Amino acid sequence: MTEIKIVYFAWVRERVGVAEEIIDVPQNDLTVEALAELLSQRDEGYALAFENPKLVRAAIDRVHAKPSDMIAGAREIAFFPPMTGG
Amino acid sequence: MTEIKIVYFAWVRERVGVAEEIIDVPQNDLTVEALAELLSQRDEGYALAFENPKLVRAAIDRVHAKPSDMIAGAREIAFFPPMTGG
Amino acid sequence: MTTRITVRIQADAFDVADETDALNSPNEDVGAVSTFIGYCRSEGGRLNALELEHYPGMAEDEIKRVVDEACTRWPLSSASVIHRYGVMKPGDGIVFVGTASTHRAEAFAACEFLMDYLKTRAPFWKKEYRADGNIGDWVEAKSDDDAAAARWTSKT
Amino acid sequence: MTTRITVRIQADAFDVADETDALNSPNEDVGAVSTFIGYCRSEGGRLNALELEHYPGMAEDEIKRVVDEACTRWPLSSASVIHRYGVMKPGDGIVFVGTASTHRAEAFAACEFLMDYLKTRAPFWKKEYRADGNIGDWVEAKSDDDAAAARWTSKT
Repeated sequence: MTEIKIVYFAWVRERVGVAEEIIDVPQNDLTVEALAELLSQRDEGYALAFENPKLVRAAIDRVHAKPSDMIAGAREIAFFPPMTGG
Repeated sequence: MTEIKIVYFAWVRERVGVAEEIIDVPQNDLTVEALAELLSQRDEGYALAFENPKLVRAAIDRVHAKPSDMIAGAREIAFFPPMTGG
Repeated sequence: MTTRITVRIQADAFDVADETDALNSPNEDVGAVSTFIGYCRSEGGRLNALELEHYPGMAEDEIKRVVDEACTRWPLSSASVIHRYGVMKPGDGIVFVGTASTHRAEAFAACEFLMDYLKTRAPFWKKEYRADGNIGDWVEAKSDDDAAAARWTSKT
Repeated sequence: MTTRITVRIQADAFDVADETDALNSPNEDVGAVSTFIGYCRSEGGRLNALELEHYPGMAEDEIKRVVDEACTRWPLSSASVIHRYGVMKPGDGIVFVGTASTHRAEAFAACEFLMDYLKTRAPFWKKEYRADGNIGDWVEAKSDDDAAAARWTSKT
């Protein structure tokens, strides 16, 4: 098991119910996609947050990531909706 | 003969030697091009100002004009180089 | 060309005159400054405010990456991006982008590029506060914005 | 859409903050303001100053025609053009163009259109005052500028 920090923003944060948390993941060679799948099984809030994977973006250590990117070695994974700044 | 006001700008003005003048033109149905040709025969300064017709632009009553436009009825004709504002 | 880069993420309002002046001075060979300011809109009276949430650790880094990308594409003497977070009222400035170059085509292109990329890459999210007193929805990302950003990948 | 139009030809310097603020207020549905400022350049130290001559009777009318053309192409809530004449030192602002619209693409496009058209249609001419003390040549028009203006005739 590996400890990893997860942060959430906007409606992903609201649905999950926390802004950040440290969780244990079973292995370190997960993809972003697989991590999201794991999280979505935690409870209804998480399930709702990740129900449409196309609407959830991720960053690994504060750099945009693709669903297929590996989280190996990462310290902080972020999940959030498509950005609406500017 | 018809009286008409002619104004000059930038190096056209410097070559002609005056900023504006009122001249008599033999008829009122001249084109801009024909007026420039008439003016260029006045003296060496005018000849130099109009030596390259492609580099001299004109306006009729403060609206950009083409060489083939008629000056009939106009009160003010302007000659100037290509613009370099902005 | 060395570009003077300013990137700030802040809660406070920005001063358009100061930010614009900073783009020009002290270089006497800046011929062209292009700026863009994005404001909070009332959407025809529907909204009282927008709240901008951001990812503090990432927002500045990501915007710097976008500015660096602009600098590889155009010869800029200065480039500034200032992006606010927090609650904005209609009429408040949310984002300031400014570019300075010798000629205008480069300044315009870089400024528009920065805005297009900020819209799709900077980790900010807008929530609506409705005029009827309710907290409304999170603003949805527009496919227009993705299309605008995608224009730049086929160029240069 | 009614556009609030400001066109001024003046010897005095303009205030970027005032002009930019004027584009936004009092409309709470302005989401986007694009501005452009053209400055006098030293051309790498070669020039002490530029003198701008203009055609007083025509400059304002012609710029108004260009602004009207922009208003037929894009939904603008405000459009401003301020063009100075007289002697400018390197670093002095010569022209300010600003546009306001609901969305950014329209504001950017209209601002760039106005600059491209001003360059080729506004009756202004620049004369160089060289750093070596001599009065230099009149600045020659660039074919780039004609090409930039011509882009807009094949669009919309």
